Amino acid sequence: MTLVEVLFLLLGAMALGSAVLVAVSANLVHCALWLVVTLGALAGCYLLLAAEFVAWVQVLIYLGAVVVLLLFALMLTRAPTGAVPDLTSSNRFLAAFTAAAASGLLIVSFAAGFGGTRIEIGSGDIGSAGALGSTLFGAWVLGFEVLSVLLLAALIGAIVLSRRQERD
Amino acid sequence: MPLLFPLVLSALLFGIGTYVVMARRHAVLVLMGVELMLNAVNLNLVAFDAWWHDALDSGQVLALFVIAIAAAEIGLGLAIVLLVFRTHQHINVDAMRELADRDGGQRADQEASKHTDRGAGSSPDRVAVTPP
Amino acid sequence: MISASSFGGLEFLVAGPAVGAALLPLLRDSRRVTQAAIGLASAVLAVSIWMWVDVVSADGAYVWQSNASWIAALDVHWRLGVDDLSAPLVVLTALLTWCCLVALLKRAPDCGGTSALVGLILVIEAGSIGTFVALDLVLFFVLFEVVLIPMWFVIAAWGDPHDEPGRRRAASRFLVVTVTGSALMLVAFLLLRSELGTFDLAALTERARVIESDRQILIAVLLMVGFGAKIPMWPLHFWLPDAHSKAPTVGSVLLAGVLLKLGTYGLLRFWYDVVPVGALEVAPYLGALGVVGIVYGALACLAQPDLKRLIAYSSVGHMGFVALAISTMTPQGLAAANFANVAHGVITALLFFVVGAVKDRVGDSGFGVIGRGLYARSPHLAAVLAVAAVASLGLPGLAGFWGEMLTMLAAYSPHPDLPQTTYLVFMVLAGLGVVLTTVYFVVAVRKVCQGVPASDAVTDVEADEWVAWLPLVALTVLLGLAPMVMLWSADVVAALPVTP
Amino acid sequence: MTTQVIDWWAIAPPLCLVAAAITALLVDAFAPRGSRALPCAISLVGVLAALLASAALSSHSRATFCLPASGIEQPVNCSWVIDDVTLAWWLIILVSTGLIGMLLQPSVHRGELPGGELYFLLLSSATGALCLAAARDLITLLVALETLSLPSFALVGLRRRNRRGAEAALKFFIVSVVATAFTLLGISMVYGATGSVAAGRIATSVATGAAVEPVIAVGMVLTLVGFGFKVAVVPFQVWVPDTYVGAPIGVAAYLSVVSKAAGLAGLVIVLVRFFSPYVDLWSPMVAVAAALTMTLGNLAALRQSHVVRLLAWSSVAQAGYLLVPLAAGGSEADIGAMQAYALMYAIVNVSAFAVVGAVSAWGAVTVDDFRGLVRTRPWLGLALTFALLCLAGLPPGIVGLVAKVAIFRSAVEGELTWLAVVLAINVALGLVYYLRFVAALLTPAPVRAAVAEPPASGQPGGQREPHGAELFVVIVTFIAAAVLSIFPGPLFFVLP
Amino acid sequence: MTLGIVLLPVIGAVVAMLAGHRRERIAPLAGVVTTAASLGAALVIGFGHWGDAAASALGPYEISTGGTPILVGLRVDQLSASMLVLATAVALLVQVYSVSYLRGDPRYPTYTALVCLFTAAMSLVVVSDDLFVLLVGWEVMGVCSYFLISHHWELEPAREGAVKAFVMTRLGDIGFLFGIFVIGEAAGTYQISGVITAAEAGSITSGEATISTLLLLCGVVGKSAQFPLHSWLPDAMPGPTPISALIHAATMVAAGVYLVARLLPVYVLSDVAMAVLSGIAVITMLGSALMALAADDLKRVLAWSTVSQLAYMFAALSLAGYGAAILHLLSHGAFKALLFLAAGSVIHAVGTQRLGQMGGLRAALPITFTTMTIGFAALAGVPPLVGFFSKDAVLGVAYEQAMHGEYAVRGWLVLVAGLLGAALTAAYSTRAWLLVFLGPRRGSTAEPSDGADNGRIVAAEPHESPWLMLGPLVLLAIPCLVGSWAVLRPGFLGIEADPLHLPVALISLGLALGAIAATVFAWWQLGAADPAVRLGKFRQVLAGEFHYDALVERVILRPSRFSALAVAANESSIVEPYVQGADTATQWSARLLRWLHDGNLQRYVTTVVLGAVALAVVIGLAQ
Repeated sequence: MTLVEVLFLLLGAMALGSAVLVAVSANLVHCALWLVVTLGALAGCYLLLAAEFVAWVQVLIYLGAVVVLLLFALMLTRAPTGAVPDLTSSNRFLAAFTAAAASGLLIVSFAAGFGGTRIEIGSGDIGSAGALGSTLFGAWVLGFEVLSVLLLAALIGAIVLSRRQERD
Repeated sequence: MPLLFPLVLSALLFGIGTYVVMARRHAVLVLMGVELMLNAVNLNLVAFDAWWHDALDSGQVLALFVIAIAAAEIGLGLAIVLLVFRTHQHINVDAMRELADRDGGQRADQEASKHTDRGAGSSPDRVAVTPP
Repeated sequence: MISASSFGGLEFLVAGPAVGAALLPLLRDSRRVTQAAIGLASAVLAVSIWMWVDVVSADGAYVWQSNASWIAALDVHWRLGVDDLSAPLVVLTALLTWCCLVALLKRAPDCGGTSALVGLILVIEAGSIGTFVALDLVLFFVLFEVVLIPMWFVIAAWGDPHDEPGRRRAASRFLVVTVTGSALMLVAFLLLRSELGTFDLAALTERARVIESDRQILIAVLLMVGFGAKIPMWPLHFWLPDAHSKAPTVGSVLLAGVLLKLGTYGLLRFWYDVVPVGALEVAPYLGALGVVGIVYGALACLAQPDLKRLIAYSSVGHMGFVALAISTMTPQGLAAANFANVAHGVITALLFFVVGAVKDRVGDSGFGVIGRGLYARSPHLAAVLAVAAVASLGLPGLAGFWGEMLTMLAAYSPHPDLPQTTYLVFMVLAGLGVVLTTVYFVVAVRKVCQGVPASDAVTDVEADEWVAWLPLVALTVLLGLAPMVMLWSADVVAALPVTP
Repeated sequence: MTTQVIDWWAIAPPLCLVAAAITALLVDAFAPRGSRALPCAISLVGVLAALLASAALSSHSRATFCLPASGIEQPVNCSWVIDDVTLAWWLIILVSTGLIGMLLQPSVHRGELPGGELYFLLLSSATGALCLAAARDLITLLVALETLSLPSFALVGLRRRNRRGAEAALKFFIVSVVATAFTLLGISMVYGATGSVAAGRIATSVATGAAVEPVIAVGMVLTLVGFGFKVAVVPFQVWVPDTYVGAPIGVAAYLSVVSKAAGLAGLVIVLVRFFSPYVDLWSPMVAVAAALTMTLGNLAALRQSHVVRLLAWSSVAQAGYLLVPLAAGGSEADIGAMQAYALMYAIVNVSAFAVVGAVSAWGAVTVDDFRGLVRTRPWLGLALTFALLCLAGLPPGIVGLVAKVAIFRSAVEGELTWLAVVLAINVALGLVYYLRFVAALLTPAPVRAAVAEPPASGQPGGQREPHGAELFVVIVTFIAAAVLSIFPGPLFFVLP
Repeated sequence: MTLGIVLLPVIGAVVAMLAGHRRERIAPLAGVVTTAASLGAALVIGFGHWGDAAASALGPYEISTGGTPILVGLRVDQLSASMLVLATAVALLVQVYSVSYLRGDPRYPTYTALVCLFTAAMSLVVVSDDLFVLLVGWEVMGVCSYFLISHHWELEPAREGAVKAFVMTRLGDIGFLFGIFVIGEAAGTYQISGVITAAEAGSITSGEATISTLLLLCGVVGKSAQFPLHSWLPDAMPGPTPISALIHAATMVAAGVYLVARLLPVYVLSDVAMAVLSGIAVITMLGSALMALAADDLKRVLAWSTVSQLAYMFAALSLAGYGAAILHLLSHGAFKALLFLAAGSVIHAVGTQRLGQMGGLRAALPITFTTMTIGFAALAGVPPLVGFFSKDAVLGVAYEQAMHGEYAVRGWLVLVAGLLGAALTAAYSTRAWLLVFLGPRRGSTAEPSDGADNGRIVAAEPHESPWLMLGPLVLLAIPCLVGSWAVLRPGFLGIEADPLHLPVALISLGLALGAIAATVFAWWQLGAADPAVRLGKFRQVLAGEFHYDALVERVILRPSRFSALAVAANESSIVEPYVQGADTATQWSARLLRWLHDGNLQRYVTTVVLGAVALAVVIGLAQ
């Protein structure tokens, strides 16, 4: 077992543990914090998989922006800081079964598909920002342009929905 | 490193994400569940990109795009959640039944449409989330 | 004589009434609308008779053909043409529409405006004539469906004034069953298209032999069910009695005289020519259903308390005869079906006119309400009813007899590949059906016309009703005494593409 | 770093829309008070410009944003291709967006909806739809799908402080996001199995069997989930009734026409461009899905008396009909038939929603409230009757009938006779509730004044006459459907 | 000329129908004139044909029916000539008779028109050379009889009798139609002359001959009221008496005999058919004679007597006694018409048909008495009258066959039944004669009794009918007397039959006189009461006509009424499954859809996820 694999297993276990806690925790804020741990672990995994730029973007946007937004949302919806009894609805057994089915399906197909393959991460292809930037603006500039429209639309949408006072 | 490690991890994360989305009553937690599912997908993409040594890095580019889309979604999602909170005073996903199809929805629609025009504050202060 | 096809005779027959229906309501006053409509209907009748003369002299070939592309992408062409099979039906439609419009001249229907009803009748005429002369499968399907909404609307809005939900339900049931049938028919047409590559009927007949047999059986079954819903064949007939008893007089006449013929014409047109091998396999079942229809219709009439429903069930019986004739798959069967078709159209239209007149005068067509002794109270009305009843039960010397007799004759010697003994059984059962028909008509005449006259007076037949009914009575007697007018000449029969 | 040669003409239409969107937004923000019609005008100009641009493109098919041919991917793959199919989708999307833009103008005029933001969101969503139709690789497809969806979430919840609008928006948002997550998962699996996101390369690796066997199949199905959601195919149609009822009528029309058309375009691209070698795997699946969708849509609509919910279920049923040509194997002729039906459906559905929108502004909710509309408002009544008969596929609505014949034809020629029979039965099923609605429209109102009858007292925000823009949309769609009924040729211009 | 015979009455009918209501005189005039004209034409044709055996035909006109064509044509030979004369003569007399019998009846024009139409139909049957044209005439006769029987449709028995008559004949006619099919396909043509030549040429196999003749027999039995379908004729008596005379005595019921005679060459081919025919004849002969003995209504006695005499003709035909049958047919036509018309004038006088209310009318109705006595005498077979000779011809044929013909068994059977029948006939005719004219006057004529065909209240004292009614009686009496002279001359009307068979003649005369004596003695002994009392309890059975109607009711009518009600009931239940099916489907689907779309977002998401996973699993496995 190489060092990379050991590290990967460690980070994986951490991510899974915190994800399970997000699922079952009775305290809303704790859920948000456990989410942070999960995302951080995943950023580590990206690093191990030589996707350095993606890892930093993950840390920057997910940890920085998304989770903060979630916390703001909890604050704005006056969520209680203490434990909340009935956060999980009666639908949980069916939900558990479905989730198990979904992950089971994925695991079976991955196992059947990629049984013995291994990833050899050579030195040359570290996902550095420079390499990724060139391919991003070399081959995928169309996606980038449309993404810009998307972000602008989302921005305007968010503003118009959460506007408080009547403007006219 | 065997490719299966990240894939199994992503599969499990995706499973947990779907569980959270389906089982949790609070809208913000549901959004967290969605985030988990999207991160599982990102892990998948990065793993495959590493395995295929893709010259065009399509996997990582797509991962970036997914992160950006997730951010946009969360922004809009929370705006909608706030809108729901302002009109319903609660954001319990399974408690919103006004649009249900009650035998042709005659009765429900009449009183519901009259109701909306009188503005937000009128419905009883039914906050499912009782303070501790 | 300029050849009618050059100036688009058929286009006038189809488009004329439709355009009329659109423009006439602009005349505001309903009487003038009806009069204009009668003028138009007379023109259509004249042209259709002229067409029939051309057809008779053409000995079996298509006459007045015209062909223009309509939807290029779907390879659908505006192909019209008429031959011995469709000409009599076109003339029958034109005549019945004319009679209906004359009947509407004086007495407005009890609910709903007259000018709208006149417009709808013209649209029904356009649609049905179009269906009879269409030679393109999809055009046939489209025009077949053009008739449905107007008829649904006539029944739903102008029907029986006392029972509004009842007539709406009857109309909807009629429409749903017919649309399902026509949709199945469309599936059959498209199967043909995928097999033979064209929608043109004339081309289909030469290439009919190419389709292998199990595909032909599927097409034949789909056609049988599709048109069966319209004929109506026994299991799919449940909509007819309601539709007739709830429809206004004019609606019943058109429904019985024209719409039922669309179903039988379809079978006549598509079974023999297009899927002969498949039809041979399925023919005994069609024959069986036809015979069941005959006996079932007759028995149902025996116990009917309502005169109009009784006539409706008699239609089920008569159309059972036509179905049996078609199922014999011989030139004789085809000739019998064609004659029975037209004869039934004339006689039942007359019956519905008379019963409708009685219903308008007395308020309802139940035996109890009509009361007895119509001979005394309104002798002429009762006389016409008696003559029509006698014609309908197939008295030789009147139109009804030849259709049924030729059908039984054809059933006696069906197509060599068909099981002889079963068809003999069908023939005997059909004979039993004829006797039962005699019983229920004679009993009905006894209940209504004879007996000690009831107290309330019934006004006798008026002038405009005579004008509407006399052509039908004359036609019944003419077809009875001189059937050769409608029966095909020997060389037309020779031209029939029936497999020997 | 090799920069791609960009064919600006090819991306002109979406650019026009984006430009119009931004100008509409800015104009509304800075323009003087009271000029509420401006954003609508600008959006119309943008749509017309886009239409002209796409018309100019129709001469020959173009492809741009091509991936470099270097590296292992040999065949040149372009991720933006304009061909007949794309142009047909663009025509449907642009025409519908323009009409729906006008449809929304009355509620903007009444102050219920913010003008500038509304048109911005509408046009950006339409841009997403255009990109989706032209995309030929998974990344662009995904981003275009998201650009289509996100603004529509906002549009659904646009009515200020409306309980049911908020509820509809939340439901629509969460179910859509979950579906998109599944699509992403599918895309990742497809990428994992084939090593590429471009259409050509995926198709070759699938054809040569290089793709990793079970993963590619599961990936394909999961990718379809997002598009199936947009088209409202059977398992994913749960959101339709609630969202259509909660959203403003114009937005419901938008969802039922433009987003459904874009979803269909996505399905076609994924199934026909990416996975054409697996046709005998996915065509039975799509056939079963189509049969279930139309039957469920019709059965549900049978019991409805709420007008918008009835139209919602009717659009689900129509989605079932639209899938039939795809189930028949998605050949050129089948796609043409689907697009012809989609164009007819778009025109007729917009007409129906326009009339329903105009009348429900007076408070009419159920079918009974529409009694006697033909007498009180002849133009609206006749247009709605004609639209319903076209949807039912019955003769006065010959364009509906001819489109159905095309659908039947592709089913029968695709050896799917059982599907054709199911389609036949569904035509009859659908007929029942369309007929009930038409019957209500035609029969005079009963004793109590029907809501369709404009009550004397002013209903809040309800002036009795339909707004000029609405009337224009109704008349344009009615005439278009009537003309196409007589000459159905142009409906099929896309068919080779 | 032959076409004229058929068309003239039709013209009369049309004129009577249209102009009849306008002026009261026109209808009777039209009827009488046109019938007289057709009688004249018939006589002209008759004299032309009675001489030589050649037949004149009106060219066949072909109607193509896809299969074997129908050749419509008319053909007159000796047989049809004589039948024409009989039919038109009786029709003329009936028209004249009806002028006074139905004086003042509002529905006289329709009555005359129908009688004219009937005459046309009868002549069409007799002259047509095509089986289908014959069927047309055959059934138009049936319809005319239906309308005429229900002439007084206010009366219940008239309505019932009409329906019964029409349905029963129609039932027979269906068999007749099938018979035409079989024989037409076998002979290759529907032309009667063609069929006969084919039969003689032997191209029709005995099997086909048997089937076709038996089927044709159904029609004949129906029309001539023989054994299985006999009960409609007595029930047709409520119709006006002239109609009974014309239709139910002379012409329509005789059409059956004419047809069998015409197609005798085909019947001869099949022994089975001949045996069946003779069986039916024997049963009907004796059964109806017995029933006539016990009948209480004068017209029912005459009706049963007609059935019995027809059986005689069929018996002769069953032994290929063509001449004897035709001879008996003609003579029977004459004296039975006489008897019916005389009965009409008796009823006209006393206002009732029931024998129990008549008696002692000899003085009051002298002319009717004399003519009716001649009629009864002819019926009973008293020597000088024509009835004796024609019956004797039939018995002679039977005697020939019994002695040295090849159908010995059947010969003996017919001979014995014939002789017994002769005795019974003599008995019931004398009984009727005694009860009507001799003995004390029973019942008062004042109150209108039921069953009287015209239901009018008659004057207190019975008085002789007006001359318009008595004229035809006298005219008909002449052939009964003179006829015997004509019959004895060889080759009379081209019929060769030896009317005088001494041994058989003597036996039958003896039996007849014995029966007459017995009846008179019983009548005298019981003090002018009904001699049928002698029959004791057997009389009750006979009066009930062997309860044949009750049997038919239970075996045929009740099951068909039951099945009709069952069909009507299940008719509504046919609709139910469709409607129920639709409702349950929509209910079931509505419940499922409502559960699925109850607004709970979690359920929505679960549905989506489950749907996606299920699809993926299915496709994954399918691969």
